[in-house]
Amino acid sequence: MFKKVLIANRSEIAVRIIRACKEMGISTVAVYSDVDRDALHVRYADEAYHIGPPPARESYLRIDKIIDVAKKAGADAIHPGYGFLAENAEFAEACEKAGIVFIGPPKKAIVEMGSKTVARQTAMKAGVPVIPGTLEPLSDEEIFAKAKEIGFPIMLKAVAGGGGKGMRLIKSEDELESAIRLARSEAKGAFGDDSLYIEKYIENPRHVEMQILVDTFGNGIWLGERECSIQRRHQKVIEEAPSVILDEELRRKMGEAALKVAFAAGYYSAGTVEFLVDKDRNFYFLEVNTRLQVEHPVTEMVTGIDIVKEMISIAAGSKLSYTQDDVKMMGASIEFRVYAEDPFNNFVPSPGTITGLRMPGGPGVRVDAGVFEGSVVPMEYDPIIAKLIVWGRDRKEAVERGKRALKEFVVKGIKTTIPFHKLVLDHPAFLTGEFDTTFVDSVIEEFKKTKKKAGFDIALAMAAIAEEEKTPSVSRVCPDKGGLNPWKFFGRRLLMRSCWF
Amino acid sequence: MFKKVLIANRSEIAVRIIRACKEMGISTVAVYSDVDRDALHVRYADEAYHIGPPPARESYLRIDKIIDVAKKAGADAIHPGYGFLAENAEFAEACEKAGIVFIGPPKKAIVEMGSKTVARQTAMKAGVPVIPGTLEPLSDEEIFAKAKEIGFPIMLKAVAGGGGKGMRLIKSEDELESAIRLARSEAKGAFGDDSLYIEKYIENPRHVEMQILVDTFGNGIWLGERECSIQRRHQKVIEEAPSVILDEELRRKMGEAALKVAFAAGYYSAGTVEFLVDKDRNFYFLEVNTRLQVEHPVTEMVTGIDIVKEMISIAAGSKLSYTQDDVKMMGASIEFRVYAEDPFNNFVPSPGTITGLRMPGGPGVRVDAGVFEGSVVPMEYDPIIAKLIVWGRDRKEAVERGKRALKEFVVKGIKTTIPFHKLVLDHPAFLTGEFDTTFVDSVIEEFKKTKKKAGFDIALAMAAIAEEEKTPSVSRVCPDKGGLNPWKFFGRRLLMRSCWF
Amino acid sequence: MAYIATYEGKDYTIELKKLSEGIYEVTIKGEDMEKKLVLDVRRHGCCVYSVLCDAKSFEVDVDEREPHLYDVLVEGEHFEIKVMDEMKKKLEKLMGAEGLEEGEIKTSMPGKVTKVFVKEGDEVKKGDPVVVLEAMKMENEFKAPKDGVVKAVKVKEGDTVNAGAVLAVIE
Amino acid sequence: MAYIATYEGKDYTIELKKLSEGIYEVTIKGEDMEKKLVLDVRRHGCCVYSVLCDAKSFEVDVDEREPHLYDVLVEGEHFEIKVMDEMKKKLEKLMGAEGLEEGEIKTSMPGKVTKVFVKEGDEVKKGDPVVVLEAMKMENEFKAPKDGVVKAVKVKEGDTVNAGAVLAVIE
Repeated sequence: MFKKVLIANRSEIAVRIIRACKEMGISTVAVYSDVDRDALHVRYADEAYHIGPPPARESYLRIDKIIDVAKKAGADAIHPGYGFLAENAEFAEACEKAGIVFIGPPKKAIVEMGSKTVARQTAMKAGVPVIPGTLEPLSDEEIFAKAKEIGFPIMLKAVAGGGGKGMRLIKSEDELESAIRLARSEAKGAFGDDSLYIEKYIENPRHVEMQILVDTFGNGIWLGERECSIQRRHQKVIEEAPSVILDEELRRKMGEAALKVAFAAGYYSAGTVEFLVDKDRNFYFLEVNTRLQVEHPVTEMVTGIDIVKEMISIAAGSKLSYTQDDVKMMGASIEFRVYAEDPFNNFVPSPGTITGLRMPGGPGVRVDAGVFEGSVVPMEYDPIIAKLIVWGRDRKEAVERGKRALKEFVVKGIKTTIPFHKLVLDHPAFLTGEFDTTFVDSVIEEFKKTKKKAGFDIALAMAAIAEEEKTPSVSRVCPDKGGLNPWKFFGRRLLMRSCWF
Repeated sequence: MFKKVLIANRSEIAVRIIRACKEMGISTVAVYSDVDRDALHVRYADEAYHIGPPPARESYLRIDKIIDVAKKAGADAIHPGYGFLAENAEFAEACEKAGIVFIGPPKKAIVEMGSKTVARQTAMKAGVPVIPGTLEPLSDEEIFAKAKEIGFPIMLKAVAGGGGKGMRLIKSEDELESAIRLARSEAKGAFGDDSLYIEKYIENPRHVEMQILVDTFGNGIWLGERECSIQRRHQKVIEEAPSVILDEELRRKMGEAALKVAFAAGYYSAGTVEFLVDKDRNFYFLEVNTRLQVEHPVTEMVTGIDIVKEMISIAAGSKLSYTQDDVKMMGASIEFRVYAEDPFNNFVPSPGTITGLRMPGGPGVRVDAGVFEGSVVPMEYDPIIAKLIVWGRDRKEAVERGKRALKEFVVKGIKTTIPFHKLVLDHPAFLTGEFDTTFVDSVIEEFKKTKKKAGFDIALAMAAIAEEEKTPSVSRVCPDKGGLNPWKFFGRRLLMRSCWF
Repeated sequence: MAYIATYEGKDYTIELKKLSEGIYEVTIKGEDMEKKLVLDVRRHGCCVYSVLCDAKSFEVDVDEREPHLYDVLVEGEHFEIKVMDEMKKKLEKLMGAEGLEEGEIKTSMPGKVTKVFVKEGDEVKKGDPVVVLEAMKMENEFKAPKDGVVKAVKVKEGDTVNAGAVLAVIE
Repeated sequence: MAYIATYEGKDYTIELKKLSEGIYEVTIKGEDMEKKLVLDVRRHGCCVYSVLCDAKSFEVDVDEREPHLYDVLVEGEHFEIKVMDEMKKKLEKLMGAEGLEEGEIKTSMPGKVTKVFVKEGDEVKKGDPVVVLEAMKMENEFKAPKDGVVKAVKVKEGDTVNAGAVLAVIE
């Protein structure tokens, strides 16, 4: 096993990995930029090294500096976390060259799975279903032929496209000719390239991802699925396991398909294989995320398997310590991402100082936080400051526990997504699992309409009482400033706001 | 289901029960004594009522006042927690008379299981093994006859006894005559009563307790065992599940035996049946605890079953929501009781103000706390302020996680058992599970011998730096006292200790 | 003492009478409410209060964000309330409150200025991009609120600005 | 500045040199150690410090329990350290430190006095019970430390005492 691991990341995921290392008896090395000297991961690690100015490209993305620190500290491995260098093949290569183990998949798998085309071909070769269609540009004739082959409805897409431009849903052959003409012209105008390809149209698709663990001895297991249907700005905010639309049979099929892709790609480490599932519960391979995912804890909660520890063990050359038979999914888990964002103002970033912090506790509650009371959340990085993960015997209990825990969770000084999560859990559509991509907006809209909030009278009264408490008229209560005990003094200050002026 | 539940308790267990109620959509009513106006359970409950002065007999033990509050608040049930009125049959009766449901076993079962003699007889009638011997006074002749019947070694005990007085281990018949004479004389002298009884001597016994849940429809399940071998002053400090000495077969036998006793006693609700297990893994019924136990969370962690919620449901007349087949034990869990006590000074109480509090987080960690930063721990009640519960795939992982979490757990202003727990986890005897009742003392002794502590140089340096930071020589840094923002002001104070004088 | 509390544009008159240490009688009068409450108030650490009102228990966080402006969190519900004593309020009204200058482009988030599209004197149409701000990997584009002329540009590329800062003024 | 730190009866001379904001050069000299450290010290909230020393990271809690007496927690290890600057320390030595008066019966725990066995003038033998204190459902009996006469009884039944209080004096 490794003696010392460098964590090339920050915030909650760095803390998460440090905790895993501590429980494995491995020393930890943190790195930090100028604005992160006071970050929690620096405090938790056994060693910490400065690596540059705030912008990520000058610090957390500096491969050379990170490798230098690893060498200087004598780290025998590096865990990249997620984001930053996690899916950077160049970094994996630099580690290899420096004789340091990269805790993740082999370089080749990162490169190949990073390419949509290669990943798709790999899946097809492995016999795993992909969305019927092409990824390559097609001529008009080829489009006609292919469309008939895969069957309507189809999607016509611009090769250079993005953001829905040049994209068209075609329900039958007679719409096709004029659609091709219009789409080519639109694509030409938008991207200067009129190449088109087609894909089968999947109705009411659900994104479902499958967690896998594969070791270097050719052993692999799947750990069940996660569903991440609630997103804002195409970024996940709530994830859960299991998915409401899977049963044992489909889960096993998708798990086996995920492993087939991994083996075909020569993959090892932890990984996530993404699928689309249509309304008839056909599934199609989409892509492989060659890293630890933000939402890995929901899988840990339902399986009891510590994914980070297994990932480290695999990198150290150990065999998987579980077989597929050992993997039992129990209950349900939901993760709530706590972002430093204002959910009621279009989720704009809300960096700043956390002036107050109370975290939930009790049964079935896990908090992976990267901050403490007094932390400054810098504006330079991802807005995630913590994750609340709850477990319940079933989805209903997890939801009720989530409500309870979110009520206990208080972050002051900055805006967070906590109030948003509460609205989601109170929303009937979330409870039934029937929500789509417009869900976030509709939750916020509905909230804005229902003005009446409980506790308004108490809020008014307490604001007035706070104002009264600080008025100089009562300042006579603080004559004793000579005390030497800092806590006593501190406590007195807190209790007598009147002395603040 | 109940609409409103009164919790006739305080500290962590009151908070635990409030959390369960919140997750079930039940309103909660707290009660508090003079010194508990600022307690966490008052803040967490939906309603709170004052019930009297600090001494428990004038507040938390006042049946009349508590019933009055329940009526006034319109509570339809009362949960007694543990301690205080939890095993008080009179209280159960008062609830019944007032038309309020007592969340616990029926009054009759409390009375009967509260009597050692009746409990033993009930177990025997149910065909559950008890320690061979008597509980009734015996004549010399009867002692001889009984001793031969159950076989040596035996224990000779004073009926009026306690604290080991008048107790004698007899290994063979020829020791018996003089031993009886001496024991009678000792008992006479100590208690004014020379009655003796005998019991089979169990060598190297282990205390193992079995958690059960029984509903009012005659359905019962056992949830596996707990072992609580580490005690100080005959009070538990560390508990775990599963026990290292049980296997599937013995667990099932003991679980079934526990249920037999419960059914024979007409018991329902949550309960714990205690057994002695000898070195040949024979088990003997000891007693029934007719309440929720402090250590119930370790069972919750390995089974995923919320014992408090089930207990409430049973009281509300619901059927058990699990069958025995649903109960799967997974992994291992350890609970560390955080007492306000000084482990290095004979565990003397350490009430006072908690000036700093940081609680652990991350995977496999649960904290049930009854305090917050700034809490005053009163001297009037039990010293338990929090429980740290960890879960791991096996005992080893639970131990490593416990070490990690205990390191993150900081309580300042009062002494706690946290450093003691760390010593226990680092002790080789705990890891192998081979420890006896002298373990606590030996851990403390060993610690006192090994003076050399890591980080001493840092500690010296930081004490000096703290002293320097507060010296008036640098007080020029705090000219700006006119700020209006309390947090800013607060932050500034904290950062500039120099201004405190 | 009597205070005027303002919440979402509505004023409420709040009278406080301290009955004993920590016990307040509170009278609230407003267009849509009239209430008398007795509160038992305890402060726990910085700015968390345990409040009992007619035996109902509330956990309340009260933080003064700016002078007289309070963030109040009651059992997870957030309220932004401005409170002044009657005298001050009257005074403020007389002096005229400081409002948002018409045509000011303000940011509600802190960030780094990554692009400035205009300079003083430029003519702009409503909706034209004026400034781009970046924070936490998200870019926000600020647009001209109306047709007009750029009267002032208060930031330049590379600047870091706080929430509430004025970026530019269109006239 | 130079300080004298005392830990478990041993004195250490500590010299501090502030190299820049938050960076200290620390020289420690004692009977059993001689060390020079450079510390990068950051304070997080009340009395928690993040300390980097030669890239090693320490979480350190430093709380002043009484003037000059610090509870220091380094990564979970607890130290009780007394610190004074050299001048004060010398002064204190000259004046003679205030010690435990012989025959004083002191309590290390706060509690409620449930029993007082003696009154002023009583003769007691070493080991005789003097006072019983109760806290958290535990009773602690305080015994006479030596044969002698009760010079003073400082508490009566029902009193509540703090940690460190003198209960009685035997002469």
